[in-house]
Amino acid sequence: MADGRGTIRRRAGLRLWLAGGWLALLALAAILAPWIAPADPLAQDLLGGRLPPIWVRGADPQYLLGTDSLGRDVLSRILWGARIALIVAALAGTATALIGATLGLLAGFLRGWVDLLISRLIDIWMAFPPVLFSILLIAVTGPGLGPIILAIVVIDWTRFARVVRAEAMAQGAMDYVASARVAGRGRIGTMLREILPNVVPTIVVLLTLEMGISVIVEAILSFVNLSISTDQPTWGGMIAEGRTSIHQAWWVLVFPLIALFLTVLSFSQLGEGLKDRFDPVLR
Amino acid sequence: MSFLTIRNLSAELKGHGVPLLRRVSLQVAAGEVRGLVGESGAGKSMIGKAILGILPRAVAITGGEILLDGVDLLQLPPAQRRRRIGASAALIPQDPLTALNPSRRIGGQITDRLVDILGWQRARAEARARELLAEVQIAEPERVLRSYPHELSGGMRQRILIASAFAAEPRLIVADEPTTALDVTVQKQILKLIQAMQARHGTALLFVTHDLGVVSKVCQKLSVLYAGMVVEDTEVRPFFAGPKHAYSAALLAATPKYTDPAASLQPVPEAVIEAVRREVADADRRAGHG
Amino acid sequence: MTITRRTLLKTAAAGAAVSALGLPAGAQGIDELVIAYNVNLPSWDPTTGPSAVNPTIQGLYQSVFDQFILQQPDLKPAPGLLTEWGWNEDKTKVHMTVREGVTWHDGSSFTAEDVAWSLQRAADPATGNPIQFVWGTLTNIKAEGNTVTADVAQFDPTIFKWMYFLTGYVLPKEYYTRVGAEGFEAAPIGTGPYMVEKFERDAYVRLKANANYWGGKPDFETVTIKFVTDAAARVAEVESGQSHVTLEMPYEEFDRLKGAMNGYATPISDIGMIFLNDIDVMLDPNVRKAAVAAIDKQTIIDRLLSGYGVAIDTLETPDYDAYDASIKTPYDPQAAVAALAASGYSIDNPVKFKIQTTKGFKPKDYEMIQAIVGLWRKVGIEAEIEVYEIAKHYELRAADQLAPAAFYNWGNSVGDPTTSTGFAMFGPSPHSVWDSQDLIDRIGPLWGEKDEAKRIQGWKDVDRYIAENAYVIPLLQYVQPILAAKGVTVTPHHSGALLPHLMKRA
Amino acid sequence: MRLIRQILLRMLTTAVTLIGVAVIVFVVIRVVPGNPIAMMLPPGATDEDVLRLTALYGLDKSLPQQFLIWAGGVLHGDFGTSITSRQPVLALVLDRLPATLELSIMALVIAVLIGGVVALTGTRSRDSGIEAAIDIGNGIALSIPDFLWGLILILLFGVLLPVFNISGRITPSLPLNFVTNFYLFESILRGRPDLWLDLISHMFLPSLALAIPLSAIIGQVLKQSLKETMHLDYVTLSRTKGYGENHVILREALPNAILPTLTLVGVQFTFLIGGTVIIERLFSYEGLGNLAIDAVINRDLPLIQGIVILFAVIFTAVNLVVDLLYAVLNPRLRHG
Repeated sequence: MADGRGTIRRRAGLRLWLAGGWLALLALAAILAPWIAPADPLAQDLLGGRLPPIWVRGADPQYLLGTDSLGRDVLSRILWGARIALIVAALAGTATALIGATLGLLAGFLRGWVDLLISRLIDIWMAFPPVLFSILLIAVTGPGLGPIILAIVVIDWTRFARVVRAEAMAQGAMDYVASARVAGRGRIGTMLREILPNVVPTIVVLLTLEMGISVIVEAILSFVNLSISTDQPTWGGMIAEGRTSIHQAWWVLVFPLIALFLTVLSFSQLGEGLKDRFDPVLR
Repeated sequence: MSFLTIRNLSAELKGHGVPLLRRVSLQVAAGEVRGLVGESGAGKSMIGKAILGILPRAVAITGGEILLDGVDLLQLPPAQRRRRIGASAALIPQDPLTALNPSRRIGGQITDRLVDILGWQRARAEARARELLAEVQIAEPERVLRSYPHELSGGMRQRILIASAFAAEPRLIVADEPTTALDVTVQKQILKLIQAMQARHGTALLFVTHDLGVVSKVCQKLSVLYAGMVVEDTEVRPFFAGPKHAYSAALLAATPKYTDPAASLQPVPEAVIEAVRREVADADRRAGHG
Repeated sequence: MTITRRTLLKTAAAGAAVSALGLPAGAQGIDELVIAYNVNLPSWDPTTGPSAVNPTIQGLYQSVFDQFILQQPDLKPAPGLLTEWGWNEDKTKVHMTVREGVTWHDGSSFTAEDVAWSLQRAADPATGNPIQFVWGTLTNIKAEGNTVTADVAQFDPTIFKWMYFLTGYVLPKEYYTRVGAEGFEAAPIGTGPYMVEKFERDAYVRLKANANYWGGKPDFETVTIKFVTDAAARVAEVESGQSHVTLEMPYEEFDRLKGAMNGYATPISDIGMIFLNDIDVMLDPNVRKAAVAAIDKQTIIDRLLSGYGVAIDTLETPDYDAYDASIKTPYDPQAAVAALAASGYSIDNPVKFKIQTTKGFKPKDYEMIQAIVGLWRKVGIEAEIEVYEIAKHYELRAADQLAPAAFYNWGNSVGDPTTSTGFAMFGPSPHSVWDSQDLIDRIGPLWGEKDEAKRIQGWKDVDRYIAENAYVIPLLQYVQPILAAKGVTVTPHHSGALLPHLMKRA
Repeated sequence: MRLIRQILLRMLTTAVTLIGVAVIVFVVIRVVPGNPIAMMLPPGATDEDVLRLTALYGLDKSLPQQFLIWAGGVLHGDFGTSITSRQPVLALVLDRLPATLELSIMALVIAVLIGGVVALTGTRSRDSGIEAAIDIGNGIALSIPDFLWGLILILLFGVLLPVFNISGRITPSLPLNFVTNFYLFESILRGRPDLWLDLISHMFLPSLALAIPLSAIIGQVLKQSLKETMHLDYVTLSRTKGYGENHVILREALPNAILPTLTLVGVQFTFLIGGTVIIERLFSYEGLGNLAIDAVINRDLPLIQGIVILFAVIFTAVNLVVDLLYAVLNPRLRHG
């Protein structure tokens, strides 16, 4: 008997398709940046500063989206910035997922003192104000790509741990787990073969959301001037730099903002779409 | 004149054209109990939902009439249809564990319809509730009215739901497999209770079930359903003596007898399935369905 | 109070009016001046703690307290609480005459005793005055009548200059000893042009004009200084009319708004420079000279700072005492390439080193270094930028572990060479980065040089020597942008301090 | 008996959490490069000046020694003195806490209102164009960080059409003789609508900037929970009683859908308080966040320590309140 789910999947499909499309485009841009970027993102032309985008009077055809105050090509910097954004999203997202999910799984399934220990760790960690803690952390490690990823992981692993722990506990109570135990499988074996497959969908959904969050945190850190120190262009850095000349050169801020917004939106819609796909309850 | 008359009721899944009900017609007179029987997925509870206006959003009625006390519900505007159903019909749900709102006290869940829809005074509604709880043999009605669903057993909750259904003296009650979710010992008591309440209140009862055993004890008439189409509409006694339709006979054979539980059960033979499928297809063609 | 429907309507209307009124009335009829200031005021004691050495906060202190000696807008000293001061013949004693008829904000009278006590307190290590090493050179400080005398334990030619520089403030002896540090912090009093009426930390301070200020009552009766640390928010404040005056906004915004408002852009005693550390590649003079010659300071100022900045070739700005216009390090990329070639470097085989800079601490600090790195890349220098916080800069400098090149800004509102070239380039000082012995030998004798003319010429020679050997890369003298509503005229102070009592009604 | 045991256990875990936070922060900020003394060194200071100032602030002792001194002080309410403002840390921090709390509470109220309306409308017209629009709207609200919302709001309501104040917490010229620092609540209690309106005018933009991303989260979770509840039998039964869709959503589904959202709101509230740092900086709102950023920039170690501990206390307190609320609201636990 076909039922209502067909209609829901079709609309979710559209959302998934668009989100996936943008992210694929982004990945392509990041990988091919060296070749497709019209100019070297670091090349400066002090005299060619603040040229408007191509469709505005006084534009220079060579710079499609205009230049920033140092005369660097905005489009190329966005393409190279995509590289950093995806690296941060991928590395920080996966690292957070791995650490958070493992601890969550251990706590949720093994219970006992393991659970007590990990839960206390989660409580302590969540008691730190996230932004303040990351500022302190980066003050210790100094700004850079590694420290930013570390800061994101340190702040957000508790989100994974909490959700996965709850899910593992719920799954653990299910009868199919009891039957697996009866069938003589060891505790770890059960955990990996029985619980993990059911928890994976939640992890995947959380992972995509986490990737979006990582890109946002990088933007926040560069707003507080703690982002990547090298010349490497990042969207967050461009937005922070563009802020001072918003009235004269709005494009320096607006285009990276659109790129950031579309990327984070795609990650969240991807996460929502996957959640619909995996979630049997939705009738 | 029967209180409930359904004529040529058809329904399908929106956008997919998959037929769920095929020109269903049946009547239930006041004081009469009609069984609605069929394998699960045959569409029997869909008919109950159509009458009470609680069809899933993805299902659309494509034809036919549902006359309640002579008025076709399908022609009424939604608000008016709601109020008319609320005033004159009621549902005894299948699973008592999920049919009561966990965060509201029992009393409110019985009196709310009386006060909000029928406009009764609160005191009169509460008296009515106490009176009905006694009628469904619940001890300490005062405590039960103030307690929450999770504090009561499944059987107790089903009694409350039955009381709630009869509270407004509805002219029609749809019982949607009211005993399936209960364990066997409680099923018997609940069946007896429904029978007694129906007889005492003279309500027209549409009893949806897949269990022919229940039908034989409770119903006067029955309709047998296959793939949304009524294949047989008869009195109970002649049916159990010798069902006319091959599918009904096969269905009867596949039902365990209380009298002889050990008898081997024959599943419905393939040939019979083929025959009834063809019959459904012919009926569709005749009615213009491709 | 029972809120009836009518009163609610009335108060809502009143409320709307008030919040509209909350916006200061149009520029014309200003009776209460509102200033959007760029830094918070951590503490009211101008003589101890980090805020005592933070130049940007001195403007707030100078509104409430007086310094021993008044510094005029052009950085030159003038009689303040001291009407006359000097050394004796052989510079073993100092004498100061104290102004009479001055009263503290609480009405008590100001005497020479306050001056003596303030000097003793500054010299006492226990109070934690960061400049104790200077004040400590005066001993046996005594007050008689309206004069104060002291012995010179160790001659410091700039002692009187410190009296209008960091921590050079006179505090009320009787009041301070009575209420103690915490009491003073809660209710500070001074002899300055404004009295503190209400202080809300990190939010605002409301000042009331001091009617009997010895320098004449300031124009504006009440002044509210709002602490708005974010530059864009400050611009929005003046643009929306919620504040009348603000400072330190991006130069682009200054250009945009200076038409509709009164715009002041004055060079101040704060310079941007790149410290060079005598380690690794920086030991090679060719690399240093190439680094200096490759920087087109004027284009950077014109393009990045909208032209607001004065290119400098030594650590002295035009209005400092030891400024020598003849010392020049012109922009000459070919010379830079040639110098690098002499040491075997080229565009294909560039010299590599790390350059550290703050980001967002000074206007366009990070962008300037990016521009310089861009210019360097064109001549064969590949510098990798590392961003650090100002706190980390101080620590690295104190431990002499700065990178080969490190951007920093150096304030020196007294304009004396010792507090600019001196402390920045003199090896033993914890603040210097370049520690080569040749420079130490040249600067050493100047500390105690008694003949002023000889001393200044000595510093000029040191500056020339530094420029020739490119031991440091001076970049520019900062220009401070100030925006004020049409109804307010501001007299900018070259020390960078924004002083409400120098603001008049237009 | 069970309740008391539960409370004792809860107190123990809270104590462990607070001690853990204290130790970690103590170590982290001592490891941070850029010690405060170096920041105080003016031109020309010599090495023994460095030693003198270090001793003055007790930073010359070993780490464990410093911790014991600090912990000893905390036991009788002395959280040390702030290096920059030379005021007792406890007084400074408690003085600024009300501002941040009020801002967070206002942001939470706005977020719950927006989130609630969004969830109910999304449920009322679920699986329709409206719900798709709401999902996209929530996605947008979520994908722009709160400080960028702050920027947009400053430009919109601060400069283009100056309706709201854009910095500070209250107009300085208003006479303010309050006892507590909870200006917003006290102005209501004292019946001072003029002050109240001025406060709202100052707090509205920052709390809205904080509320937008939060309202998206609340809206999405509450909608999901509502939609799941709408499929349950007691909702369908209620429809057969003659009730309309709106009544069914509000009276039957919402009370049960709120519970799971409550724990989320609790957790988000703690993140909210921790997250005001940037917004307070942008709007120059004198709360704890603004104080915290200055403390970190100036390496005011005792002040950082005090602020982080206070955040930890708030976090555990809010969790306690949320758990209690959950038990009270959830009938199953109430008679557990």
